[in-house]
Amino acid sequence: MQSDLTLLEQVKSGKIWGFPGGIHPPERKHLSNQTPIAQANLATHYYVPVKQHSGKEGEVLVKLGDKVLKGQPLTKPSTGLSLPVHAPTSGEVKEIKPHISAHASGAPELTLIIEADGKDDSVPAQPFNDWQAPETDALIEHIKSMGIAGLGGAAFPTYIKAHPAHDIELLIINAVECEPYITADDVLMRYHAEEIIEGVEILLHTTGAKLCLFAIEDNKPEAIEVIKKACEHKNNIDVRVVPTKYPSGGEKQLIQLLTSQQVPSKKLPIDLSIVMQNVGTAFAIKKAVIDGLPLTERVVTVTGESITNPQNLWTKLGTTVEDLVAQCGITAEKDQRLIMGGPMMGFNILDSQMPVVKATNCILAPSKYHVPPRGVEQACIRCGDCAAACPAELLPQQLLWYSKSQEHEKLEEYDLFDCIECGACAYVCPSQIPLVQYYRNSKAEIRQAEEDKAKAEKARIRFEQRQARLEREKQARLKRHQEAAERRRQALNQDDSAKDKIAAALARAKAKKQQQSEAPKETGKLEDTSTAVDNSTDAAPNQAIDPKDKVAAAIARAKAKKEQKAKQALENSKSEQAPYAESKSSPTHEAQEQATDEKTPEQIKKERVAAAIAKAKAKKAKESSNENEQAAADKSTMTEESITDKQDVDASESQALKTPEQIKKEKVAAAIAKAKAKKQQAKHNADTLTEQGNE
Amino acid sequence: MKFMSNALMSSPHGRVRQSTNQVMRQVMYATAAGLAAQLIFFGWGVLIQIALCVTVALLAEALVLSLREKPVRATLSDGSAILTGLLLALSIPPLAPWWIAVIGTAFSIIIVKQMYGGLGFNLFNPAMAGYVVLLISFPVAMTNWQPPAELMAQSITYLDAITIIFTDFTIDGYSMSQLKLGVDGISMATPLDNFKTQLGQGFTASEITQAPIYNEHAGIGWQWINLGYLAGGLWLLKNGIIRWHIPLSLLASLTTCSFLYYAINPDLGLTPVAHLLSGATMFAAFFIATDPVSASTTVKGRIWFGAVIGVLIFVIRQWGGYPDGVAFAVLLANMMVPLIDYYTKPTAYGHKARG
Amino acid sequence: MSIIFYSLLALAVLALIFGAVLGFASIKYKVESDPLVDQIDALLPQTQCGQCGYPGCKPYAEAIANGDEINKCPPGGEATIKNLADLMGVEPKSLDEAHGEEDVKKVAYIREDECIGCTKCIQACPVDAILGASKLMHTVIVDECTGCDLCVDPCPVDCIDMVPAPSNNKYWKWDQVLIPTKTIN
Amino acid sequence: MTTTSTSVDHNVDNQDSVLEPESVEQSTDIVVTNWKEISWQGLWKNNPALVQLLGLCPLLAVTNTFINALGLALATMLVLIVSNLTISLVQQWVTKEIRIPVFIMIIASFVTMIELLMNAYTYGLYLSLGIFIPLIVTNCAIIGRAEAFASKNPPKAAAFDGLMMGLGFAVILLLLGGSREILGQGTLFDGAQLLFGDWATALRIEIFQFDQQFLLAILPPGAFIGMGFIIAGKNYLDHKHEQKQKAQGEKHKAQRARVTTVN
Repeated sequence: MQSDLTLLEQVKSGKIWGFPGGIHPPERKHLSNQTPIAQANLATHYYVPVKQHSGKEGEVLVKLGDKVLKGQPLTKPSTGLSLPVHAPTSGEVKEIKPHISAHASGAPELTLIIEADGKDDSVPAQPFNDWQAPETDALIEHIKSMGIAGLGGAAFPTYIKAHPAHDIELLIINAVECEPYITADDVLMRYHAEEIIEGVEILLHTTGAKLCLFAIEDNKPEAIEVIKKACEHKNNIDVRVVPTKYPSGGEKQLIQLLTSQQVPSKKLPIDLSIVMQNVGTAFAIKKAVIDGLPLTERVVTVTGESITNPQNLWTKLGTTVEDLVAQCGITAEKDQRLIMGGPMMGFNILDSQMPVVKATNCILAPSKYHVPPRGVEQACIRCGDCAAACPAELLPQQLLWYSKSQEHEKLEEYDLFDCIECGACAYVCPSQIPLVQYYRNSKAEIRQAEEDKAKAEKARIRFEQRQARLEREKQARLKRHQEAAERRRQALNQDDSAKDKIAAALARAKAKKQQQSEAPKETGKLEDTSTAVDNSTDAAPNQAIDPKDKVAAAIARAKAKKEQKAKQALENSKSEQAPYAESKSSPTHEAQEQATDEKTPEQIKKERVAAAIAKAKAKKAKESSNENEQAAADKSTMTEESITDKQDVDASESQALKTPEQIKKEKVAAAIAKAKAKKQQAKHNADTLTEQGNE
Repeated sequence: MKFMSNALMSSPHGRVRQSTNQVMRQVMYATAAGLAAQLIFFGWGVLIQIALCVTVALLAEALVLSLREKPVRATLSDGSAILTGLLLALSIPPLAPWWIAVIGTAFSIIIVKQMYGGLGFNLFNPAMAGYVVLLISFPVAMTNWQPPAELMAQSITYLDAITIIFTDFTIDGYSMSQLKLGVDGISMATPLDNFKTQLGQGFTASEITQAPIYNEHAGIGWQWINLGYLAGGLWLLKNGIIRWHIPLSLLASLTTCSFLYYAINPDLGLTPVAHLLSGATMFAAFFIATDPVSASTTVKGRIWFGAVIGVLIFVIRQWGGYPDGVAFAVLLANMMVPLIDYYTKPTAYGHKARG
Repeated sequence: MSIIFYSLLALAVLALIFGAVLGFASIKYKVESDPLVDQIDALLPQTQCGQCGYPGCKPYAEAIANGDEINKCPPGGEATIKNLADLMGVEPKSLDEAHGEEDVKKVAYIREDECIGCTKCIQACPVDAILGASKLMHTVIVDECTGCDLCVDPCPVDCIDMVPAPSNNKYWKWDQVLIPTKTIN
Repeated sequence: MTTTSTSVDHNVDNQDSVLEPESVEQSTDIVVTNWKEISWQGLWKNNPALVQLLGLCPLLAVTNTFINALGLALATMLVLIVSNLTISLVQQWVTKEIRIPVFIMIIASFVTMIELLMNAYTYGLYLSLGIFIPLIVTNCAIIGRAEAFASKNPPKAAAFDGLMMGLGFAVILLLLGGSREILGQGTLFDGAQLLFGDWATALRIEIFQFDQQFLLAILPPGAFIGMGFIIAGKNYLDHKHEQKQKAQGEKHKAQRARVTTVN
């Protein structure tokens, strides 16, 4: 801090410091602040998103078809930053499904759809009577359970800010409402000043702040008057009138205006012992604590030149934009825009079924004349108007340059993340460049890149650890094999007859091999397989116990069949056959190896599955080979094939141990094979079609 | 109820109604006063040069844009090429041969502007870079300013202007060097040129300014031209098209330098007023140095940028090889812009009270 | 003659001195920088997909350090090529199509009903992102999956799909591509 | 790296700043001289003036006439060839730490010789090139080739590389010198007698006559601009060639490696 004065002393001088940049867009507030706050009509359906605040959504408490009463909690907060949502009216839970969210992307989020019964019955109010008690934990828990979130726009859960971990000196009530058109806070102050001040007192109590500054922009004289009157005798609430300039309602800008201090980059106001609440939040807190009503409705400004009766409405959360706009009337011009929020920071409503949530302060339907849409983007002429307008003293044109060239390091060097996306730069840009859009894009990209990098690092570590583990396992296996070999050698030394047997078996195998090598080359493949089969049968008597033997036989049969098909395929289409033959060899090989390895029941099962797989694959191969011939193959052929498949499966089952699981698995395999065949067929048909088309 | 939901579009939804085209157009309008003064003192040649330069600028821009496969019509309509042509035309001698205008403008547009990437990407002020190319390539033609109309032995009609630009001779067969002879039969140069030459021959400032091309403040004609551009510049300032930083710091630094020098060496230097009202001072301060693309973009940077130009103008006028130093000063300052911008980056919100 | 001799001598002595100084400097001021391979490896996406033709990212990093092209990594795409080009001081190139095309980020998804529990995909996964045991259904740990699709081929029943990685509003981008307008009643 | 040509390619592409010593040794092991590739590298693909942008100082300074350019080109080429050859011959005795001083020493000796030769036989040219002859020592193209190629390749290849790089450099010098001379003075081969003797005066061609010389072309900025255009032209041709290849070449599919084994 530059001066020796403490924060409070500095603030008490009553000075308004100002902030750099800022703009003065036409205010157009008179459109909607002429009438008192009306009540929105009771709609037939309410769309209550589970998540209406920043943080985590709560857990849904109700089921489909449940009857709910107004104010009944629909979710309960989960761990972390979380708030409940409450039923806006009485009725029945019709649906729980993703629905368009009140977010710029409109990405669907889980939403409870409540059909109103028209009675609007409430659960009994639960006022918190002794809020002035020195112990505030229960009070804060109450505020949390009432679902209060910041109503200014960010919808940060209020209970966090109401019970700050630091010593708070200053509470700032933000009633600046600097966005053009919006008057929700303005009218709320005009008609509910006393209640707001009660809410402020509760906040003063929970935060322990010594002073409250109530900041209002000087374009709301009526509100200033009533608020001043309401806190006449409160010596710890000071009303500060700030000059009208956008974005003086931004949290950081308002702090700079009122205290001359800047919230350090990447820190929060709380680090300056300041906490800021929106005026609407103060009102909601009063309602929650003194009247015992959860946050189920808020003031929403429905305005714009295209709205027939622009006004402020008490709107139940979950009301659709469509219902609200219908109540106020709309004369749509060509390409009418509907904006949720103000013209500077709001977002286009992509679907009028978008619900009103806790952060929604305005539905705007402006005319093209008053809020001119952006034209075609032109080249940046570096006029510097944007830099002059930027309240954060950034250099938007440099940011744009680096944003376009995706130089992320430069962007961070130029403090992209201190951009508050207020839109002042894009507003003044004569080249009509959507600067904020570029920045948002770049911010997302940088975050994504950081995440990717972290993920890559994690993947690298996992990969390396896996490699290390495999290496370890390999070493262990080698060691085991060596030991086993050692043991066998010792055993053989002791038993000569066994040695002879082995020698005999080897000789037999050799003879067979020789025979095969003499065989004609065309049948080479087939012969190879038979070798494999022979080998396995040869090896089996020495080492395998009975069921194993059978399995091996089954595998061998499957393999032989497959080879046959492969051969057939070779004749038809060499190119297609090759990869299959290769890929097939590995599973069977595996099965063989396992057959000669340790002998657990699981192992056996595995082998059986492998056999099934082999079969499935063989089928695949056959189908691919048949493709050329069976150009017009229809479903009946398919069925035939699958029947034979089934028989095959049964056959192999009869050979193997028949556990129910096994059968099931194999059936699945068969089914899959069938499905695949169908797929292939479909593809083939498509191919033929295109061919015909080409002709 | 039926309405169109608009496309996904980032906030803000409104904008100011001032577009780049309007900015360019207003700058052009603002040259009117100075242009009128030039017309009065130097005759029709000015208009012919403007017509030539603007035409060539548009053609050159269209050519490069079509080669680069960019939208031709939309880009041409932003007015930046026309403005470049206009500014260059106002800088070159009104009776310079036609190919001067053509080469200069083509260089400005094709090499200085488009080859760097077009509007918004050029490091150098295109008009001034074109001017400098002409000046160093064709020093004779580029310093051939005829004397102001009232001092000329022959008056020049618009037909004379056309023929001398395209054929080097007036209808009556006078050449440029004959035209430069004043009423007294002495060859005339611009005041700044004359001053420099005479100074080199050992005359004192007070002796030199006795010559008929000077009046009590600066050169005949030139002071009105400068006042005209000053007026135009003030109008631009009032309309918020340009900001005060660059012109003010430029003029202030030029005044300071010339005042200091004049105070020490009254015999060797022009008065600050003469500096301000001679040559292209005001034109540079309000129309050239304020070109946003090639100027610094930070507030502090703009002040430095203007000051650097002011000092350089003085230095080149006083000691350099050319009579006026505006174009060189601007180009040198353009080169310094990245450096200036880097060191004058404003501290963003939240980075001040660190620690 | 003696002039030549002396000048040669002077040169030789100078050469010796400077040689000694250089030799000393090269030992004394040796900079142990991060080996180039590691720097390159840090820029690669670590999907271990092998599309570059090397078994894993590290081998490719080694290959790049030894002069291989930098445009063989489809999962990294243009961004990775740009970073590599910056590091290596060369011009960025466009992705070599022979190695595949840049695609949206994907993760593997196992259709669990069809999984037969063969563990082949578990063995194929370079980052141990598939969970399961023999005979039991397998599933992909989405957060760990790098989208390398090495598990797709080995699956005997083709029950693994590569689906676009889940996105959320947090990383939602204001893309310049505009959503077409539609009429709402 | 499979073939020699690629290894050569990589050496130059990376300007060797990024190559680790190990890899350098690796590439020396498998060198089989590919003359065509070396020529292509020197003349076009890795042209010292256009791609490596080395030796710009003399390049831009002396190319105001064709003959000046030719004189410097010949001198540079000679130095390049003999220095490359020498460095290649002594490479095994030069340790890494002191290689640069040794290279410079070698180059300086040859430049001194050339300078003395020019002083003796082409005195006029010697005067008009002035300081730029001794400055050949610091021409990065020469030390660059010594470091990047000659010190890792057999003598024959090194000398040939010197010739080709020198030719590549010369072509650009002549192109630039010729065009600047034509644009600036309207002549070609002006001052040929300085290089070839008096008979060459007749070589001078007057292409057109100016009232006022186009000074920009003769002054150094003209050299920069001209150089820019030549580079742009090369890039344009490369780009076109690449597109053509892309259009013609069938898409090949690279072999994918499996990180993991499934068994």
